[in-house]
Amino acid sequence: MAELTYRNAIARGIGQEMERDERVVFIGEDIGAAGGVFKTTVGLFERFGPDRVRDTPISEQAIIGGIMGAAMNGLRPIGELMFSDFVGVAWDGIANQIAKTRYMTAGQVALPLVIRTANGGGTHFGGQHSQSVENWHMMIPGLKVVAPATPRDVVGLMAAAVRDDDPVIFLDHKKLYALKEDVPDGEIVDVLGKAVIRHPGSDVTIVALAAMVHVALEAAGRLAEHGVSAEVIDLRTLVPLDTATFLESVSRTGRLFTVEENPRLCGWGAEIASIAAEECLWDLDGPIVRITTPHIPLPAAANLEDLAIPSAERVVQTVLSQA
Amino acid sequence: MAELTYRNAIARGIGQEMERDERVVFIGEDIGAAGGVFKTTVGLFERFGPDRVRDTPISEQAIIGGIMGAAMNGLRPIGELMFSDFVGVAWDGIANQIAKTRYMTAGQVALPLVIRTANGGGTHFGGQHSQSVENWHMMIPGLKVVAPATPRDVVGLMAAAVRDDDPVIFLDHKKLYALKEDVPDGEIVDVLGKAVIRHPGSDVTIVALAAMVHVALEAAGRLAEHGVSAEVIDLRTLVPLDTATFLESVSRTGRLFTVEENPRLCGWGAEIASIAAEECLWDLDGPIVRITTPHIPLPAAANLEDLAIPSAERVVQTVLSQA
Amino acid sequence: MSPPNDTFEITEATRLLLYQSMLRCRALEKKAYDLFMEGLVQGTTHLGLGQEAVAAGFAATLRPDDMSFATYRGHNHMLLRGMAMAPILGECAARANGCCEGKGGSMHITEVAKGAMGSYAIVGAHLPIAVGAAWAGVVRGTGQVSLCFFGDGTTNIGTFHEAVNLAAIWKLPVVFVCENNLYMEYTPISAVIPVEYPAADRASAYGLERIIVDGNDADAVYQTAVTTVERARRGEGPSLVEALTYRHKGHSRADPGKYRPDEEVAAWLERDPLLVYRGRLESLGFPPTVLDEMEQLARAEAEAAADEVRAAPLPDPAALMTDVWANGGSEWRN
Amino acid sequence: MSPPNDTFEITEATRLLLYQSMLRCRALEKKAYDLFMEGLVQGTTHLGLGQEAVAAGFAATLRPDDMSFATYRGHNHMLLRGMAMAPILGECAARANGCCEGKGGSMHITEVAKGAMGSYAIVGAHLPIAVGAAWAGVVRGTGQVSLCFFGDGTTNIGTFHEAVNLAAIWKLPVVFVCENNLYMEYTPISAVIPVEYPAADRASAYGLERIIVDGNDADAVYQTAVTTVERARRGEGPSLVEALTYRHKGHSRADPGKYRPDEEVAAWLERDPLLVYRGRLESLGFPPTVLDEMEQLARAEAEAAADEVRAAPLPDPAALMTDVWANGGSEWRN
Ligand SMILES: Cc1ncc(C[n+]2csc(CCOP(=O)(O)OP(=O)(O)O)c2C)c(N)n1
Ligand SMILES: Cc1ncc(C[n+]2csc(CCOP(=O)(O)OP(=O)(O)O)c2C)c(N)n1
Ligand SMILES: [Mg+2]
Ligand SMILES: [Mg+2]
Repeated sequence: MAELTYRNAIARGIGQEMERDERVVFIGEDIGAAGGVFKTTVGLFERFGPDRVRDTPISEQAIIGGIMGAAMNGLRPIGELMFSDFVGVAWDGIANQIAKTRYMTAGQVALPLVIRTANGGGTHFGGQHSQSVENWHMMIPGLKVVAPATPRDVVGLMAAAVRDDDPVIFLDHKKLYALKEDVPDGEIVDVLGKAVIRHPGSDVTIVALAAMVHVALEAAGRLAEHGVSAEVIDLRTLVPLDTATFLESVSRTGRLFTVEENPRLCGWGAEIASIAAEECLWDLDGPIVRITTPHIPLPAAANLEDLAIPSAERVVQTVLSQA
Repeated sequence: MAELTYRNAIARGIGQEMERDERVVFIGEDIGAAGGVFKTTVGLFERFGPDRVRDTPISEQAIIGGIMGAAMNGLRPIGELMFSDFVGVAWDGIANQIAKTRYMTAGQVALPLVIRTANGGGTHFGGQHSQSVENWHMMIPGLKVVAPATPRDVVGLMAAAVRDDDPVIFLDHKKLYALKEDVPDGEIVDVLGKAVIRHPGSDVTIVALAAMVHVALEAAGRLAEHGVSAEVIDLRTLVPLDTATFLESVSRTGRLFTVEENPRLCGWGAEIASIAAEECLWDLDGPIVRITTPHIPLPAAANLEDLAIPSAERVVQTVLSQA
Repeated sequence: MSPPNDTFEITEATRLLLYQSMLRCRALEKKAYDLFMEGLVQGTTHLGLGQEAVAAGFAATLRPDDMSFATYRGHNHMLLRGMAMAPILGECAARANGCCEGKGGSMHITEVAKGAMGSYAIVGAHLPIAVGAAWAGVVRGTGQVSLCFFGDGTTNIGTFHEAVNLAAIWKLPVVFVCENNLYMEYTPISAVIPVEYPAADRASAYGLERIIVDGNDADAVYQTAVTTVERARRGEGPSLVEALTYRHKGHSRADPGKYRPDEEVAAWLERDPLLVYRGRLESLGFPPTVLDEMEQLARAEAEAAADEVRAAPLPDPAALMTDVWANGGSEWRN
Repeated sequence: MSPPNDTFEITEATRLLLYQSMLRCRALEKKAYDLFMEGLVQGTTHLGLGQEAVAAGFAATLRPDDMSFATYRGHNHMLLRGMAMAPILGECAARANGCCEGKGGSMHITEVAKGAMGSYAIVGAHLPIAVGAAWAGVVRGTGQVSLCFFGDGTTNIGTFHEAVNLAAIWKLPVVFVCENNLYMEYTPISAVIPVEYPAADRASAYGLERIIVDGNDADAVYQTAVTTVERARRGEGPSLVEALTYRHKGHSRADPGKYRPDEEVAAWLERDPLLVYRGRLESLGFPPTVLDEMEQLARAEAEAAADEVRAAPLPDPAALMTDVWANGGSEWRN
């Protein structure tokens, strides 16, 4: 057991899997000698060498197409896109090729690959380097979507992603890179599709993901001071989606809130809300409320960005206003 | 007043606007001399010439970037992507550049442009030529999204899209090309953001879009035979979204169903459901039910595709099972 | 145009193989055409009639574990990797006997076990995929070569540039084959490129040799294929080949091809690769009766396959919800 | 490298303008650097220190209605279109006085009214945009030229290929300027291209001339700029220019640039475009006192701008919800 940052957990998770299985390879821009522009991949190049850890040109379509082809021919590649906003440049490869090919070939083509990318805002990089794009992927049948909230989960979910025989989008959150926690030594392997209750509660259910888990936890702490007992659920993966955990929670609390970093329309929060509105409507004691970034691009200015992304204060006020 | 097909309405709508405003230009693959691969743009090249109606190489990123640049320099361009699935190839241009640039430049950059594309399934073209991608765009702040259900609306909403000073995604539906109706002569201009009640009813509200409007209408007819009075709302545009019309309807009927061609997760149906679950929960007499394509890529085989996309029969059975 | 490489002789057996391959392609696609006419094909289809020499010449050089990637116009390439005709025609007709059980459709003919790594419906998408597959072969030390076929129009899309560049810098065993049939869908390629040869005139941008071959001459294609495939196999990196050819029909089922001048079509029909090759074989002394018999066999093979398709059931409705995931299913929730 | 075009003389006034332009760029970006050090810049920033000659040489040839498109490393290009320093530094610091009111940030310096058509943060995105803007100029008959600046690494992304091709076939008035500073972020360009010159060695793929210029020599850049911009203005189509240069600092704020050999850095610092040009001006007899004074003025301008930024308020919180739409607002529902 030693303290590990979320940032270092990324290299640890990838390293754990590359050590175990020589079919695991890793490509991307500046991931090798440079150790990644966020220093999330430091040491991998030295450990596994240029055949397995490889810098690419600035050619995102080739990275994504490349890992797809590599997965078709016996490897289990991980491809990095430096910022998650850049999935836009390679979206055909992700949404039309990788996601659909197994189905369209009636199961002939296996694509055990991981697309890893730095997601999320709060770092004042402006509208094209700060997006949360987990919804873009959740919307596409054939993709699994993972977004860890803690260093330990980074390692365990990375292992699960690499071992999964389907394409997995692994979204680590830039804002969390400096987050530390004690993480057990040795191999850590999770399963995809298991949410966890990070904070038990009985009055309201708050469902969150990635950086928003910490916002929700802070809010839960403050809500307790107001006499509201909030249960905080960390979804951890969007596909597969652990509906049982939040439905069960809502059936106990009667109130559902989602805290989502994404712009408002058509997000995972809407999906959760819709599932609840169909499947546990009679358990609800009040409206389902989504707390999201407004439906705007993210501004660069720190004060504006802070206003845009849901804060603990906003969660607290929203929950209290509904009480 | 003369009969007009949905297919011909596209050229009529574009022609109406090009006639009126010489800043309107139109580019895309095979749209010129060939009149479009679906014959939706026949005659425009002859009428407006190669300066204003222009065939491009197979370079979707250049088409999308090109219309953005043209809009920045005084034109009001329409860019065609042959099939809506191909937005994936140009997604950075659409989602990161076109959608965000006005905001990121604090309003300096005006982008009065239209992206027109053949959307939707039911034509047995397989998973990469049949998608409904309106949700992909609804999710992105800064884009307006239009999806007409009738020939008249094609003309009127095309005019509204071209005249709008914001980027508009105009999704005409391949399955409707042969649909005919009597359409008034002369200029037709609609406004964006107005839903219409296509069939009034009092027991349940069914919200639909584009091809699904016709499915919903057929279902409403059959439901009437079962004694269920269904109100069918055609959203017409997703952004801006006419929430007032469906919320008012639900407040009367107490039941909300959405009929959506898209794969299940995070669609406009989820957005509608979430808005209702937050804003008119107490009006609901039962769960909100989304009827969608399952969360799968679309299969090519006609019998499978027909099973996948919501049918009138499925709508009828779903509504009856909830009654 | 580079003269056919005549540093080696083409054997009789190879010649017969090339001819047989072309005959089989021709028979297959004519039968696909017949099946539309019978109303059995509901979606679209893109035929390579007239382009058979390219498919035949390259296929003849491949090892079973080599990997071929093609476009929607990929029936011939996939067939010649060893696929049977019935699963190809069955997929065009989206029947249960199709190679993708009817879920892919005519644009996605695939049989991975045979190295028929798929037909891709979005222009340019498969170029980087072919590159990645080649890279995996290098990492795994398999000696495989990746073959990537695409059209003239594809040279203008971004993935072309990214993929060829990546293959070049990583010296990967990929042979990129541009089948220049002079047209995209309806628009002539000459209207949208600033050079004469869409692929060959761009080769130098990737440090590659300029290679143009008569794509209607199976021998010329074969010789180019041997050279470039061997080069790839030796680890000397990719090649970009431009094969000049012509499609006899319109772009797809919906297109009668009226935008092409009659004389142009007539001139190319005279250079039909099957006619050209038949003439060559006869002048080399191959007996016409043998050649006729080969043609009969190809037709019979196609007819038998068509019968299988006609008899094949529609896909099982249960197939709708299978094979999204590796576990065989499509569940996204617990 | 092409020799500087000496078919025309560079006037004294132009020489002073070029030097002044470079001094102002240098002063601006040093000040941007200072502002980080003071903690006023919260996001990232990418400086063009060392690359000023490219910006100066091209800007000196433009008409007010010409349009310049640059990358995140675009402060210099935008400044020299006539932007004031304070809105640039203000945007780097995301203050209310920024040219985008703090909503864009350092990577998006823009002032459309001045032809400073923007700085683009996603590699390659602006190339087709610049092409489209040029096309609109042609349709409208304005005679405008579109200038598009980007880095060596950008030549490997798909939009480069699509955009240059489109400009070439439509003979559009675009000058593509690749500032080859030898590195992408951390990786040297030589590691990821199969040719020597990432842009110039690809020009022929678009039927364009191979143009390489010493990007640290403002005169050479200016002469190339005059030639290529005039060519565009005459309707003779685009050019693709490769300017060889070097960034003095790391890629961005976070990068100390340690991956570059010390000797390489030292050699390029000796060829600092400002040193080179100062030397030339002195040898041509321009009095050092005048040159010193120009330098003082540039520094004073930057210092005054920095003071404005230090005094500027944060963006008004209300700005969060404005300017998504042309109506000034952000409502997506009725
Ligand atoms: C990205 C993309 N854009 C457009 C299309 C539509 N389309 C299909 S085939 C085709 C023409 C392709 O021409 P070429 O590459 O020459 O191949 P050919 O069909 O002649 O074999 C076009 C434009 C597509 N499938 N994908
Ligand atoms: C599509 C995309 N991929 C990657 C990046 C991250 N990135 C920003 S700048 C840069 C290097 C660009 O190198 P070059 O084109 O040489 O320009 P320079 O920074 O040297 O001026 C990279 C990889 C990006 N912004 N966009
Ligand atoms: Mg072609
Ligand atoms: Mg560079």
